[in-house]
Amino acid sequence: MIGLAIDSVLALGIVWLALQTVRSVSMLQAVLMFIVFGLLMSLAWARLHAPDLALAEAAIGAGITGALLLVTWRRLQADGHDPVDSELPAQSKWLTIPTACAAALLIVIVGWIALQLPAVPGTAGDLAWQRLGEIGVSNPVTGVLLGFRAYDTLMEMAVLLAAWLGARAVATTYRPGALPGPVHVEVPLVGALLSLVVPISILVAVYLLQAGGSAPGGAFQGGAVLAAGGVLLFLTGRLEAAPRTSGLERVGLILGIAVFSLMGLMVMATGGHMLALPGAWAIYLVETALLLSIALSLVLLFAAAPGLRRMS
Amino acid sequence: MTTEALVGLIFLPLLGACATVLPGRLATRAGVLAGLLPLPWLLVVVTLAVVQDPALFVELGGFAAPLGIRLFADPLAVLMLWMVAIIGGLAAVHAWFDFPPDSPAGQSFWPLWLLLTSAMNALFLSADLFNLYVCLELVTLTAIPLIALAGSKTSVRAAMRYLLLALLASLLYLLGIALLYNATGTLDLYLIRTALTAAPPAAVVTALALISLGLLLKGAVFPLHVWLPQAHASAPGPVSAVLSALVVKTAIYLLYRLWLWSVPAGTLAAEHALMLMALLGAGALLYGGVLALLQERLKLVIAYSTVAQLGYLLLILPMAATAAWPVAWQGGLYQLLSHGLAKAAMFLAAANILHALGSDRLSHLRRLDQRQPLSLFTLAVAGVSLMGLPPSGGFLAKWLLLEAAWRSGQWWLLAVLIAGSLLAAAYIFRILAASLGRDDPTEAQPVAASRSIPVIQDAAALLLALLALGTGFAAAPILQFIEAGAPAAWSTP
Amino acid sequence: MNPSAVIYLLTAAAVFGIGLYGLLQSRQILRQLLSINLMGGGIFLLLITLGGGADGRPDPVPQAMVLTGIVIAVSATAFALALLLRWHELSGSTELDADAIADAIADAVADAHDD
Amino acid sequence: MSFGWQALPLYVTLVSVVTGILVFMLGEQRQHTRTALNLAGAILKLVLILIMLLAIQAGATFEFRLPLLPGIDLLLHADHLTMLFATLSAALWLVTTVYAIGYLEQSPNRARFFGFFSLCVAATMGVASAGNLFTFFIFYELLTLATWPLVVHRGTPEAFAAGRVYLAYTLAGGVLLLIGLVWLHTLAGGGDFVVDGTLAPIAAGNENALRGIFVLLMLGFGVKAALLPLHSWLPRAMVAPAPVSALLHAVAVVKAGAFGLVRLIQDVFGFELAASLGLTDLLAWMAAATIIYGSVLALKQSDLKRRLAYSTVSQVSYIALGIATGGVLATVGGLVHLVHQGLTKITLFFCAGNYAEAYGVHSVEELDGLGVRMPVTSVCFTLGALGMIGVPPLAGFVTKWYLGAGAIAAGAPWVIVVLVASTLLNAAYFLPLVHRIWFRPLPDTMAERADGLSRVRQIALVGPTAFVAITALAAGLLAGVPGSPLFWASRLVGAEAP
Repeated sequence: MIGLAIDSVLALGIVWLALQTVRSVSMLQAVLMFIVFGLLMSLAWARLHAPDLALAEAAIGAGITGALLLVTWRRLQADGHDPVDSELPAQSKWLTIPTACAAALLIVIVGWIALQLPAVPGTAGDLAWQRLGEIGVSNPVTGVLLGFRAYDTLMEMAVLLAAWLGARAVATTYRPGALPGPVHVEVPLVGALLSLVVPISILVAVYLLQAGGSAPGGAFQGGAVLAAGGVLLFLTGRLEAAPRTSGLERVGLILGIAVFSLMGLMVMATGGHMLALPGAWAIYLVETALLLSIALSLVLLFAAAPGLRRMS
Repeated sequence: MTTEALVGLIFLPLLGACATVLPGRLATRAGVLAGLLPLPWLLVVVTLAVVQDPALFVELGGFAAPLGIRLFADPLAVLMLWMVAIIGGLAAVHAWFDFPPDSPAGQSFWPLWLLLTSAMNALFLSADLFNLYVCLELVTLTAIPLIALAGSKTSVRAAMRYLLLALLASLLYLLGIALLYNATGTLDLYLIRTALTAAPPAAVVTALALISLGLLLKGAVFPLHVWLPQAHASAPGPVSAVLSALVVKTAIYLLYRLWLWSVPAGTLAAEHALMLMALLGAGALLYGGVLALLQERLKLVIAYSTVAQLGYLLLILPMAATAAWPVAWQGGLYQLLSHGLAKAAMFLAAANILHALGSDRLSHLRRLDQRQPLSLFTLAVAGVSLMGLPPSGGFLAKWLLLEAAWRSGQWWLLAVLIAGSLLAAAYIFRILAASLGRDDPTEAQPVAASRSIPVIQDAAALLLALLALGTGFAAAPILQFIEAGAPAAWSTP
Repeated sequence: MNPSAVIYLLTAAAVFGIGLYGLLQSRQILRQLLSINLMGGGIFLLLITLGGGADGRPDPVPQAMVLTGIVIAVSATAFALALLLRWHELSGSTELDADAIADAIADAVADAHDD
Repeated sequence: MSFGWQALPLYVTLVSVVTGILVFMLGEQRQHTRTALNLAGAILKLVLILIMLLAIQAGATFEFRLPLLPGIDLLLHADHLTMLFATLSAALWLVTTVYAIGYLEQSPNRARFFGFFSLCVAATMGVASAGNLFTFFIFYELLTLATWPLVVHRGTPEAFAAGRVYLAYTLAGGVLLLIGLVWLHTLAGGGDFVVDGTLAPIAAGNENALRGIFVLLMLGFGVKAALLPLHSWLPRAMVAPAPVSALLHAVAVVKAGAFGLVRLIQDVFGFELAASLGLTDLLAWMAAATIIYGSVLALKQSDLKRRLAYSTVSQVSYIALGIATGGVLATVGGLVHLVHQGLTKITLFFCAGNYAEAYGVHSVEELDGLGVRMPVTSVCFTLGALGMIGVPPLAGFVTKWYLGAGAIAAGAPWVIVVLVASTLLNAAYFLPLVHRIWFRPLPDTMAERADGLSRVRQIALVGPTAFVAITALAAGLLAGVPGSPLFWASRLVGAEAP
């Protein structure tokens, strides 16, 4: 009963925040609402027995996305104006609400039907539970991500790389040297705080990585936490934008894909199946590489710069 | 060998992309060459294997579907892969000069290009609906920055609009997948066929509708094409070529897979869905054709022509329920092939013209036969294929489509096909007429002399046009190859 | 049927619908991106709810799919924001004008003159 | 598929393609190389065709077959009809090339002109040697493509307007043809051209389908053959340079259409079947109407080239009329007119070009007294005009004689009426021209002008004119001699018709 009450409050909160996100006149408020929305979603994931998602949503969905949105908002209103929606022609306004309602209704109906269905036997999920032992980890989500559907994870890393490449390409097209200015404000105690937070974020990341095998966690959550540390260093001016991507950064960006693919290819070359990781050690090795690439990509995307360097 | 070749088609460009990111002067060149050059050789291996067995599966990680993800190669997939290798390859040759690997522009261009190649290969080989979602996103997120690389305001605007709509389309697709997985417990494109008959029709129909809507949006099918013309017209030449010849086709390809492979024949009101899509195709053909006729810039004419020509690919769908299906299928795929080659040739030629003349406005093209003879020749030869005049691949495609329409008794299709071809003739000849025009004596100064462009760039465009022409003579083996993997016609109840 | 599942189903539908509304009614690119992310959130929620999340024995496949989806969403958003900044830099605007066709023609004319 | 000696029709076609492509590649400046190349190509082609002629006499057969689609081949072969048309076009190409070199001296875009000129002849060759309707269609459409740049060659707004009209008609005709072909293919498959056709066995029960197919194909060919009411592109296309007009009217385009009609009746349907379905009557009436209508309109034209164009509209339909009337004599008349009309009409167009180049003469009134100034051209023009009218013993008379005799033999005496009316009309629009040239005084303005043609151009222009005029004369005078067009046409019918 208490659970139901929590769910109800959570659901109402989520819907309200979503509404605020699209209805707030102030764009800053909309972004902030979206970040809180992400945090509530992360609670919802926890309630839905998806702790991996709860961690990922908090770190990536709310954390990194929120930071990206905020910093973009900041850069957009350089002239001091919060971008505000101009009035739409009446005609299109008339159509939006019925369209949205119809879409929501459709989902409710279909979902309702789906919920009442008897469980389909032999789904991919059932098989994943049954054959988890073959992977060498006990967290089924990690098993799916790095085992049964490892290929998805690899292509997803390629998506992340593409996003960074794309962001770099559009940011620096034909205007080398133009870099975003620093966004930080130095406040007393920041140094002390940082010297605490950054090591903690590294620790947490490592913990999440190794826990991923048996408990909630993994490369994505760990990578996001590590990225959060990097974002802090950037925001507080410990790191600044560099005009070029350094060699180390280049290696770091592709490390995840390269280690993952080469491991897979090696297995195939030695008579195994493509991407069949040979045991837990291989999973951890690949996950470490993924974590580093994820963290680095996210920090660089946040900084909107080709590279980073220590503040001189 | 076959497994290795299939895997290589995806992973070589992927690792090549990684290499191009690495530091060092040689890394970019090495990455590009290693990522692209071996593809045709791998394809030869795959093609030979598919000739033997027209339905090749490779289980990644050794996990059988529905648990694992499978790669699937059949004649349709191989045809698409060849198009990626040939069109993408020649466009890359063209791009080598505009985006030299050592330059900052090249540093931005080549990793994205290789990732796009890898993503398209992966997409054409994937047998898993969710993996296809990831592939679609990878295609989108590599294609759009490539558009924006043109750097102009128009191109960034077009990229932004394309991105928003593509993300929306992906979400619709994902929502459909979510419903389908729930209803069937599998994500495998080929296993889902049997599961779908047992699933609740309401959920499945909604899911199919959402997926199709998403794909129609990504495939710029009329009336969801609004993002395409500016995006394709404002991108750098080789990118335009690949966008029009390959990237939009990924969505059409998935529509084929979904409706002709995954949906059990003749169920779930599929005839109506296919007819609806064919009507959209007819609309695209006519609307795109008329709009192409009204454009004042060469690249926009070509881009609207893409909107129109995509229509043919949907027109064949209702014939799945008729006896004319084998001919219709051959015609559709031949159109896919010949349009890809011709359209890529036209975009590359248009890029050369834009480079050489500094403008691609039709009114600035006069005396093109003296200023850019090879580009004009390319436009003309590719145009012949596009209008479906003989001798060209486009002609054979249209012949097959007409024959199928006739045999299936779909007279409205016949009329649409003819009208589409005549519109194409009108906008192509409009370009040619503009190119043969004289200097206007009343104008103060004659058009500027042209800048010279590398002969290889001309050659790449011309070669594609000649290939479009050449497919007019090489149909027999290609059609025989396609025939082996054609989806079965629905037995009419 | 688990009542929690119904609650989350309704939530998912509402969030998707609100996202769609936001996408359609706003012309601010930033807001449209927020809306797209909301829609994604709604879909993820639906996927997990239908995947038995409320019943205690969750299906790991949808969870993995959503995890992948979240990473893809952040990637796409990050690139979209970079593109938005570029657009802002070029046009001084944070929206894609409704009258894009007229603008495109103006652009085309301007380009032709530049050349 | 064999690429050996058997494939000679392919090579004859390719000679012109290669010439065209090389001319494109040479560029504008290298005039002498281009001239040499053009002449070499034309001569080589003529030689190859003569070799083929001799070989066929000796019993050789030629065939090149390339499968294009399941059940559809690209087939090039050489039967007697092929040789009739091929020899005509190869010979006239050579002559027209010489003429064009002189005509276009100093004018811009010659590389483009000669390139497409060659491609145009290649397409004509393909039309001539096509062994089935599908192949015929391919080259027929190629002909459209290759002639369009020639029609718009001058690049003026009028030229582009004419080009648009030309395309609208020919592409629409192509569409009709394509639909007819698809229909025929689904009904009967892609049969080769065989004397008397291949359709008789499937005719029972399919009469209306066959009628529909015939009408579609007839209209498709009728556009290029300028059958009423599909003719009006032809007079407009007169904006093209004179050699183009000459070639369009005498050899390539209108003849391709007429040739298509011949193939359609003789080698696809077979005369018997077409007649039994009432289709030959339809064609005969259309042809008759075109003959009269074209002549009447020619009478009204004051522009010399337009008058000649309407004359073509009228004269080309003699071919269709002869074929549609049927019987040995009328068929011979129709076929021989393919050659006679070609020779005569090219003479007249060359003359018109000469007048225009030398003195800027475009309208009929300006011809007054030019016989003194340009005697050779004027004699040629007179011969051509009389030949067209059908004054014995010139070529036109031979045609009309056979047509008339054939009509009586075939029981269609109304054809005689058409012939007589047409002859009177021909006389009415040609004799005044001859009268003006020889019997009107040269206007004073003209008398003061110096000779309009340079020496070189005089040779290049008047030489070919005289040559074709003499050939036309010979075709009529020596019609009874072995080797004449009449001889060939008779052999064709006698050897192959039942």
